[in-house]
Amino acid sequence: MQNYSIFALLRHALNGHTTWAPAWRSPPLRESYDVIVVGAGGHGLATAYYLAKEFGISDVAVLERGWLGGGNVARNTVTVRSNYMRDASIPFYVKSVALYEGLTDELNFNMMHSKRTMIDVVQTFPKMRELRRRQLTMDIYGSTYEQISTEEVRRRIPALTGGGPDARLPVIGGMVHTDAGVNRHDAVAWGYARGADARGVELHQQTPVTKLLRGGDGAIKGVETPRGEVRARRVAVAVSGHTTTLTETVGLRLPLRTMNLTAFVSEPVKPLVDVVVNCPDSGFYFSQSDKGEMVIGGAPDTGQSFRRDIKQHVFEDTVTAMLSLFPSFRKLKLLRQWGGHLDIAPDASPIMDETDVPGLFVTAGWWGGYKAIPAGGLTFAHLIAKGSPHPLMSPFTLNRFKHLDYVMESGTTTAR
Amino acid sequence: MQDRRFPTGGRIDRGQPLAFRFNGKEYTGFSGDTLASALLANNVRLTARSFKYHRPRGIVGSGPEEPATLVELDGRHASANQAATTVRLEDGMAARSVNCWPSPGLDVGAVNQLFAGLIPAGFYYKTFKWPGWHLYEPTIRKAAGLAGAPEAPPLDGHFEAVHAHADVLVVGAGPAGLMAALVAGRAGRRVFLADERIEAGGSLLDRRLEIAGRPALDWVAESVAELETMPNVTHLQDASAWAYREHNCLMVNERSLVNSTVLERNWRVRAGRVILATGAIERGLVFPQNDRPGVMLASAAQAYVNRFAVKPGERTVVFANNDSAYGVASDLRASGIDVAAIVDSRDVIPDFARNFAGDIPIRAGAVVVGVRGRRAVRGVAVAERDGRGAEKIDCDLLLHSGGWNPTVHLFSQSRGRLRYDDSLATFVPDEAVQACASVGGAAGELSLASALRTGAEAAAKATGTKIPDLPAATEESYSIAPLWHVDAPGAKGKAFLDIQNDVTVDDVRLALIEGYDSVEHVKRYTTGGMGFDQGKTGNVNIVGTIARQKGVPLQDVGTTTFRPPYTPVSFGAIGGIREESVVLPYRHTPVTRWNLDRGAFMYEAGARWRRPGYFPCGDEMFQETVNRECRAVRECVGVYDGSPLGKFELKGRDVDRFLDHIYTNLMSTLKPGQCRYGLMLTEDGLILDDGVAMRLGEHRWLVSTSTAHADTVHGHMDELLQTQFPDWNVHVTPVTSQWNNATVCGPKAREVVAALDTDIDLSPEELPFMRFADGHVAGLPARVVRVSFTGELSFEINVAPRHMRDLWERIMEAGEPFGIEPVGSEASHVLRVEKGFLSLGHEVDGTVDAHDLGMGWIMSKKKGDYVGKRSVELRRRGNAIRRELVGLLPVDPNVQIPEGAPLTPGGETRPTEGLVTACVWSVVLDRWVALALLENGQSRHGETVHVRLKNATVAADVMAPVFYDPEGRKMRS
Amino acid sequence: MSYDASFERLPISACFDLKGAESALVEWIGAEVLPEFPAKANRCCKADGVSLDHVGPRHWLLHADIDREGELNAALRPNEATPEVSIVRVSDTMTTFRIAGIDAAHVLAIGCPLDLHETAFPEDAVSFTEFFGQKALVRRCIGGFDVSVEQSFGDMLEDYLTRALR
Amino acid sequence: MMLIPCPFCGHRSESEFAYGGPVKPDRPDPHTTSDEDWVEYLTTVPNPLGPVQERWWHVKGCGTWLTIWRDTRTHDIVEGPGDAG
Repeated sequence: MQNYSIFALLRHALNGHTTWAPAWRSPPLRESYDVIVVGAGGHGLATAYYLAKEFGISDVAVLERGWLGGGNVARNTVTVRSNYMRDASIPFYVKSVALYEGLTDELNFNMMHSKRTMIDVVQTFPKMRELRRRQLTMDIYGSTYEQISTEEVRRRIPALTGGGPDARLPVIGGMVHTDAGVNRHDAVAWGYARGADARGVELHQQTPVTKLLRGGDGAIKGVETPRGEVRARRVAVAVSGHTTTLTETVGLRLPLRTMNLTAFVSEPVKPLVDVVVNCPDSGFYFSQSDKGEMVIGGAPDTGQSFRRDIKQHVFEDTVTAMLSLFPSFRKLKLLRQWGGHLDIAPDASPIMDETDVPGLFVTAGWWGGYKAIPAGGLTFAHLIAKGSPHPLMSPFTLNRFKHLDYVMESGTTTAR
Repeated sequence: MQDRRFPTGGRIDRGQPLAFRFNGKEYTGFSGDTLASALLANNVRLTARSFKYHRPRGIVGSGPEEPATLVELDGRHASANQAATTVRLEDGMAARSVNCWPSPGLDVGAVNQLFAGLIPAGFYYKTFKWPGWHLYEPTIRKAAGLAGAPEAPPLDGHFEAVHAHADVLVVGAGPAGLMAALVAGRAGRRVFLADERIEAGGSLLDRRLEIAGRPALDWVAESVAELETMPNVTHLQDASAWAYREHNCLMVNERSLVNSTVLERNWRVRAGRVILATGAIERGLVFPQNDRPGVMLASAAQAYVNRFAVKPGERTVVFANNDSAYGVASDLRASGIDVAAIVDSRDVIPDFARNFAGDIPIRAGAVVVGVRGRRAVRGVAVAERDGRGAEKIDCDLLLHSGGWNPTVHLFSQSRGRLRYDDSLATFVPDEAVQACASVGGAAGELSLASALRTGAEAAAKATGTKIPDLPAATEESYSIAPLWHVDAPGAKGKAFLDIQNDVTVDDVRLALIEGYDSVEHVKRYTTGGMGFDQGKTGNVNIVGTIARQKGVPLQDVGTTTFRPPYTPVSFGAIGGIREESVVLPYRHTPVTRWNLDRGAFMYEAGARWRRPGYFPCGDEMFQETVNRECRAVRECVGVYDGSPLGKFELKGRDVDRFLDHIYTNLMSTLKPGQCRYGLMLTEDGLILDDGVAMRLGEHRWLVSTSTAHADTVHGHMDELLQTQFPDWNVHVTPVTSQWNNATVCGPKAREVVAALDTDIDLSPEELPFMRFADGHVAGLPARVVRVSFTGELSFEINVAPRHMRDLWERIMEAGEPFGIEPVGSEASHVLRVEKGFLSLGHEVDGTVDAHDLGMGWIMSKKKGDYVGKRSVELRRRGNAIRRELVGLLPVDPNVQIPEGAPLTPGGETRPTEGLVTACVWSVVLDRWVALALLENGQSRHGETVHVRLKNATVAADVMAPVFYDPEGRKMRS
Repeated sequence: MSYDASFERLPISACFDLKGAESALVEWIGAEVLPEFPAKANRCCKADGVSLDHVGPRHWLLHADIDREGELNAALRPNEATPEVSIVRVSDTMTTFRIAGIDAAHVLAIGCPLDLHETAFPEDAVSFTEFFGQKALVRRCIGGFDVSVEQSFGDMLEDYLTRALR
Repeated sequence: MMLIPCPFCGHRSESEFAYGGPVKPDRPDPHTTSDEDWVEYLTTVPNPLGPVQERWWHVKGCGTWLTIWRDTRTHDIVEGPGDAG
């Protein structure tokens, strides 16, 4: 793998950067592999990388319908954090954050990981109670969460001039999550792709999987693509949003619905906010990218959707909530908006398991799966390699639905 | 001194001079100017610095496509980035170039140019890794970003968002759009016409064309006047359609409204049919130093000359690969600008074009291989495409035209597919998928005659009328031979594809070399097309360059996705009037005013109700206040406003079986006058709500719900009745706001209610616990209900809201001698915790069921089926360990446990075995008491468990979850 | 103020919620008490100060001045009504704002997604829709519109209208 | 913002409605159905890349619970409650 460094840049500058090696090869598609990973998004690429690196399985083909890194990894709000509520979830995300922090060195690719902390701006007492619950449970697993006063919140987020004592929902304090950060989403996809490729994994773009194939024994035997049939005894599906579309080709139904989650960015402006700002009571969050854009996320559209747009009324709710706390943003301009598909389980927690079809593995139901990419890839690779769930993901198998033992991160009966 | 302004002509008003500042210097322009035209009139050539290399830049375009000159406005017009070409000049305006310091003339950031070789596309992925990104990030952040962020909301005026409905929405008031609006308007349809420019006319404003043998602008004026007379037509200028949503809903952002306090208005237009007459945008040519100040789009120069009477240069060279530039050349020459040469990359030039050129020397088959002058164009180097016949031509203005791109943004947002058209060498709309039609330039119909024709045809089709006779228009023809970038021998130096983000042909080459070879990869790796202008002039050249490098057709490369907005729109306009207090709904009861007067601390308490948390007296601390309110209820009497509780009247033959189906316990056995506490589950066995049902009559019931879940329960009941039991005879009527109530509770409650004088017998015999009676209280028609959420003797007095404030004040009067206190949510919380009463917000968190809460008795065994029964049984057959509700007594009675604190074995750093759901100071027990969910808690009474805090553990004894009057004598008294 | 429109909060009026089959209601109440039933959805019929709004399937609202409440209550006998029909006094549940003036329609459009153009929403039209995010009953009045929202949202709506008209 | 066809009110803005979720098969008899089928009924809904049958509640309008077929790729309503027959 070609080393990336300032010296490499200097060297290549001499000949006008015309001799850089490709970040990944484009080998011919073979007829069979040990493992097929469907989907070259963040989770698929990370899974392939860890299969090769941690488990020595490099006879792997990653099949991508479009261009690699074009899944949700290309269209999310890049927030990495571990402030979850339940024992089942926290350690997994703690692990994921840790892996993210080492990723630039591990992959020799600058993720621009910026551990800039997240501040929750709290506006109701029930929310403050819930966050305190998280805080004390997170502490058991070494994830940091500190309560701060309203004054401190405003000191650290000067642009937060709304939410005063007379506001509809006054700011009553905040929580600081110092482990949180943001990074460059394309770099995550390209870094894992380059790393996997260097370890022998084959990346095949423009290779949509149209059908999963079962053998006579009922076990998985491969996939069908317009470029021909590709065989493997282990097929791992990491296609957020389209999981059921694929599994239904082998008659397998999963408890998943596909939703459209939207995000938007403002015009680029000079640095104004240097933390990730999350306002759970108002229903939005944002951070300022290194380019200067405010990267803003809000609520998902209602209803199942494979359409990557935004619902105007949902969008307006997010915007007005933001303006109520950040009134100076009224003159700030919307530059671009988009959506992404995610599939969500009845309890809004992820599903990672080998299915009833032997050899067919799924990782799905990731709500905010970007932060889960490294640990998600590592644990999925573990499942594929060992055939048994990684301890960090054992609460999230399909088994839990047999007795309706939901893992409710949302923490309420009605938020579904 | 506007020394570049022609003495006559143009669409500006020389009678209205406007003074403005740019980068600290004073200038004047005229009404009708944009900031860009005024700057050019004042011969300001160097107006900006580029994003990455900080190269000197000038004005390139004349509209929203402007890639180079972004400004920041100060003072009254304060806003962040704006393209100078879209800023309508106003008197006293102050503008600054973005992203350069101290000025575009002397810009410190320009040092980047020295390292240009080191920082190709994606360089940051390869470096800044050691020792850590955090060392470099702050500097890079400062360098990035463009304008400064607005520091305050606009002082005067406000924003507005509004709904609109139209039979036909026409976007764009150029020739095609005006013609479409006329046809649809004359047909009597409701027409909504929106155009992004300050005045109507579109490209006609920039050019010298004729309609019906007269100047085209006469026709524009007449058309606008006619539309003016039509009451069924709404015509907006300076209004951009920025989003095309599903079901023909478009967003239109209206700016600079006259004599209104509204700064900007966002129209949500729902249209029967949409006609997209958004015109076309000229793309540049890609050649070395094509970013120098004085290198300008041909169409822009034409606009400055004709529309603004501005002379963009003295001596110009025109570089083109298509015919349209010839008309520009002839206009410029007619204005006395010396056109040194037309350099056309095509070998064969159509006569149509040649006629325009007249005696202007034409170099066919030639290209511009370089530009002289760093801060202003001083000349160009020209050569044949194969590099032969090189010559230098002096000039101070280089115009270029790479062809025309239909403005397909909205069409593409509507999900319409694009098709690459070889004859036009660009992407044009293919089949429409929503009820819309593209006309004129937006459809690739680049001649005036075809614009008028297609506009009329689309409108006629939309309105089912016949196409009118069309006026004759200037003859035009258009042909082009694509030239994606100049690579003639001798062409050296940076050739820009995206001028704003400093993306060059070499950057795209590098991306492809490294394997980033899909159009999306190239965009992301080079950031091409990701600037403020979203690549309006450059994107197709990028696609062309990729196609050329990879040797595939442009159709196969495709475009990146067009996303809203078409042009940036301020968040304020999107939000409209929703701000501050009204950003979220809020609800009041007739007592809210009284609470506020009494100095109550109010907060959101579910379902948008603003409720009193507590009623501080004097300089009491919070806990003192709550204790006082609790003591009142436990020792004498208190009253609270229970109005927000959800209430529904159910009527019909099948109400009994319906209630038995939605409640876990048996309701149908109730007699009129009785009420019963009940629990509702979701079908998957989770707790949905709890409340009280009363039988008013044989077929009439009143069902009350928790405040927070009133709407949820309403939906739940309606859905079951309309979808599962359509033939059941049950009518549901929400009466939450027909019945308010004041609940008098405490040992002295009966005396207080009696003192109000009532015709209802309050004796425990006549009106025992869980009964109600209708009658009068304090002379007001009322229903008195014996329920208790505090564990004390309680009378819930229900009246119509019109009487509520009256009742409340009478209660406070009558209660005064008994020491009555108004009770807020905080005290109510304490009182219910002391009794171990369920609070959905605390004890129910999506996993517990009634058995866990020690309420197994409420899960009827008599009933074969009810919502959630099967799921609860199924879940309990699983082997998951249950977390059950228990009471906790901190071993040290004076230690408070934070609500939500985890219980771990021995308080060690281990997975939790439960959590504290509530912890309150009990005035009756004079200690802290808590409720908790604990693994197998019901069998662990008497055990000591440990709460794990960050730096401490709290030992607590486990007991049954009731601390006060376990037999419930008091509330039954 | 940028709009030629004003609003006022009207005193409460008598209102009864009627549900069930039209025939059953007529049978119970007696034709003489009620105006005739509107033939179409979201239309109303008026007769001597009483208006009957067809606001939902097998669902009507009966309106009159508040001083008629007792008399109507006596005629409708909600509590004794046959099981097939539901009659509930709901006079207090909604609070009504009268928005009048040349720009009244525009002010409505700020908060209401419904097409209120006379071709789409004629003189006798009445409908539940959305106003500033809340469920609202909209009808025409002289020179403008009457908008009724759930009573507890009254103060909020006043807040909104004040902003809309500033 | 979609335009949803309400059988009583006609086409109305999506913001007047509350989403009611995809239409499930009829509720199985809890006494006779197997655990597996019961769980499937509760947790697993059709999730097609294309038309899905779903319910909307006209909560801010006439209160009707209606059923439509909506294409999840486009939001086009391919079959309204009226056409359902």
